[in-house]
Amino acid sequence: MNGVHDLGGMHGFGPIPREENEPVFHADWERRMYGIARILLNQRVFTLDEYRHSIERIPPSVYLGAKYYEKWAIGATGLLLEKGIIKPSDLKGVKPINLNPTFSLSAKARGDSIFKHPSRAVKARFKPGDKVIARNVNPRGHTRLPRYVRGKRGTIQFDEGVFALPDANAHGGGMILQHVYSVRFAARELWGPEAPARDSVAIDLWEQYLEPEPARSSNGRGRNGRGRR
Amino acid sequence: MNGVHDLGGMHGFGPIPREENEPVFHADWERRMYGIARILLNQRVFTLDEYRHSIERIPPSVYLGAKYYEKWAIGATGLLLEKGIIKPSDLKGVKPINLNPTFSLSAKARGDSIFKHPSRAVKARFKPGDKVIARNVNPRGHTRLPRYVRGKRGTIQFDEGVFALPDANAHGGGMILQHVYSVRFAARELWGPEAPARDSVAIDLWEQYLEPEPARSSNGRGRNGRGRR
Amino acid sequence: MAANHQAHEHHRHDEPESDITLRVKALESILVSKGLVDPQALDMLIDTYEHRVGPHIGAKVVARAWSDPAYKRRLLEDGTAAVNELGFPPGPEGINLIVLENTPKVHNVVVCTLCSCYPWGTLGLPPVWYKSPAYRARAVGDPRGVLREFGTELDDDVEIRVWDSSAEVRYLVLPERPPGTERMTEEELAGLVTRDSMIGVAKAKSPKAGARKRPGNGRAEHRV
Amino acid sequence: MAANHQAHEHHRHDEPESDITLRVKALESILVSKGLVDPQALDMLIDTYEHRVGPHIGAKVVARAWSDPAYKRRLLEDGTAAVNELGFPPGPEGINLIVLENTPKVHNVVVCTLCSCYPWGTLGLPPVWYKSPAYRARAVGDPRGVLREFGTELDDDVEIRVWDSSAEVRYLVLPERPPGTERMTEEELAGLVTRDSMIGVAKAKSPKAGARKRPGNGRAEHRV
Repeated sequence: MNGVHDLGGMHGFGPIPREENEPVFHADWERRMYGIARILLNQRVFTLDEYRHSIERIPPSVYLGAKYYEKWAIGATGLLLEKGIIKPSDLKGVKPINLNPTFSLSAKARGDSIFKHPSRAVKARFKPGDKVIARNVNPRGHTRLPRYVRGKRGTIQFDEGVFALPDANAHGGGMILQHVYSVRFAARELWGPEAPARDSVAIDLWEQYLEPEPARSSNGRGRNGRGRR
Repeated sequence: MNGVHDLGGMHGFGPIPREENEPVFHADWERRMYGIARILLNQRVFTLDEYRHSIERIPPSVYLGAKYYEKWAIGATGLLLEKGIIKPSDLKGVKPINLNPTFSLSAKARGDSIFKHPSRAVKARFKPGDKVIARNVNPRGHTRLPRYVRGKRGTIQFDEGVFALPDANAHGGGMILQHVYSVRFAARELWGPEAPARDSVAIDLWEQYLEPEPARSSNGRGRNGRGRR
Repeated sequence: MAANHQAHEHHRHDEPESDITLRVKALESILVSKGLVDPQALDMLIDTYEHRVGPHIGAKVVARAWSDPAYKRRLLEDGTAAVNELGFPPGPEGINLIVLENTPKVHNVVVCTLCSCYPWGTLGLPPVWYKSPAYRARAVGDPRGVLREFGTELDDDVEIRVWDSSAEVRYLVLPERPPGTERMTEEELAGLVTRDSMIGVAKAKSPKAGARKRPGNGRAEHRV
Repeated sequence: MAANHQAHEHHRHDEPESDITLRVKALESILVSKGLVDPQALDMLIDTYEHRVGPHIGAKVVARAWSDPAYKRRLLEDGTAAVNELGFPPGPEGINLIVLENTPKVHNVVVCTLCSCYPWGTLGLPPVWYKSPAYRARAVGDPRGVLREFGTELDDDVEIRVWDSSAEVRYLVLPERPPGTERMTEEELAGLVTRDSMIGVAKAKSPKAGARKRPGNGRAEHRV
């Protein structure tokens, strides 16, 4: 989903809001909300993938204006309502904020663990040093492939092991197990020729987000985009 | 500026809000605001490029939550304050919403017309049928090159004539005259292999947003991205 | 499915109508007192855009093009000049108008993803939906979904061309002339040409469905 | 220049503290009554993350790595196991921890652009700035500008590696050991290791600047 949560590379949010002597929680409702969400996740009432996607589906102006744990509250409430675990009347007059529906709601299906799986059973398509391109895809559902790397050329740094694909697991699509790789992209490949020459961004990408980089043309579009000048 | 105003290709905004029998204006303040802005533009108190950029610099959650002419009011007020044409105390207790500062404020410099200029004096780098790539650049200031076409391959359809570059004119950078082209991009080049094969998006781009497409590698990354599979 | 949460929730509740009214009043009053805004010019400008300019102009242009092949040729070649020919300036901005012809095989749709560029001179001011984040976001990436939302179903073999007006040219769609309109007068034809059909999210009305109503989806009602 | 409009304006005024309090209370009460949330488990969990887990854990890990080259090797090779070795689970989620070593020529910075992934087990819960749209937006595209905002100036020839934690591995930065700390004990060294230095937006404190304070930028004060 190309939502406002996909913030990498955006401008216009002003200075970073730092707070001296920041407490862990700023109010009691934050404390409670953190604990409630953790317990619901621990008990697999919903999966972390479903929960992340519910937060992504908060209306954009609300998402950008809300406090952090407020988003947790809106997302959790919306998800519990969608799954039929609670009813609007259970909320005692508190009006829930509707989440944006997607083409496939999480519905009643329970997803499963997001954590590392034994990797023996799943073959790895890539190895460290391989040149890859992040696919140019624009799924309407949950994905952990952010817009700023799509279509860009990077290098596999290391294999992180086997994990369930969030794109499926967030929508009751079950456990599609894939290798996840740390992929490094030159800052110039991502942001253009004005970026510092040596800086880079590494990001963790599921195997299906990647394809092998086709062999270079002889007149040279370099890996880090300098060839494009 | 990669701001929230750069909406092409985003998801999560829900259904399109249609209104039956919609009036031209919904309230008197809308009427007045429209007229005020038009007069300020006609009188070159600010340029349309500066004005557009002031609206882009509204804090993102406000931008996405505000009514249309409310954004006009916030942008115009902020711009007049920045230019020193009005003072905060002139607003009689109404607290203005600060615009996001950029690396180069519009300041007191007056930009100039955005309209078509005689094209004889300015050479055209491209002609209809030319294959081009929209540059991958991420300027922090105003630009009319949206994110969704950057790095993508397209074809020049026609030359629209010579216009002042908004990227400069929005920041008091004067009149840099360039040809503007209608450039067509295949939907698959923009959005990936799931887009309909024949659909396309045409967009109007200033010459410096474009570079010639380098010759194709023999093993074929096709113009519309099909080669990337 | 959460249907229409957009309508009310996207307007922040901390900015009630009266606040924004005050905000604009304060702005107008300081600008008038500084001599930057002339109240009479302001009233005239508002009157022009509220009552004189509107989709009836575009409808007239389209109906003429449907009735007069030579005019249609001129319109597609130089939209600005051809609209001027009927006595309408193509827009206060002095910008160029390009007319895009819909055919059975090619359907054009206009959007402005970065702000709200629109052919003011031929269609008046844009409706709220045209300026909404939802339309601006989806028109380029999912035009078929958008058209479906407007009740416009196109065959898969129709090519959709979206036009993102990101510079200073403005686009007007010339919709297809509906069947069964062979004996209609130019004025009757104009009654079939809706604003939405000239943006490209809909087709022109068929003659059965209320041919004699004024164009503009509400312009008429508002003027009464 | 409009400095810090973010702080208050990004919170919608239509959601006063009391509303969100009611919202969460209603949620807790229905979940408790349905038996989905056990109040005692809830209190324990909150206590753990408010009082027991925090950047002092990461600081201990870093100080050990600075003092013990063999430990440092193990830490860089398998962060999860090495943190476990000191008696700390690497995170409640059972996820893998990868430790990134800063050197005079390479500086690592961690962000999560899509949400707020963070090494809970070694740093506790993230500060508001780490979760803010501003940091998430800028850390990948303008890391040098971000570091400057944190008072961290790097030479142009230092390579910056940003790590966007978009999957289920978590990253901890091992900052450079400051000069002038040769004779400090492991506990004293831990006092130099701030939360921000383990995210990578700052360097470890120099021993002059208050070496004996507890790590964590405010954790300590809050506990008093």
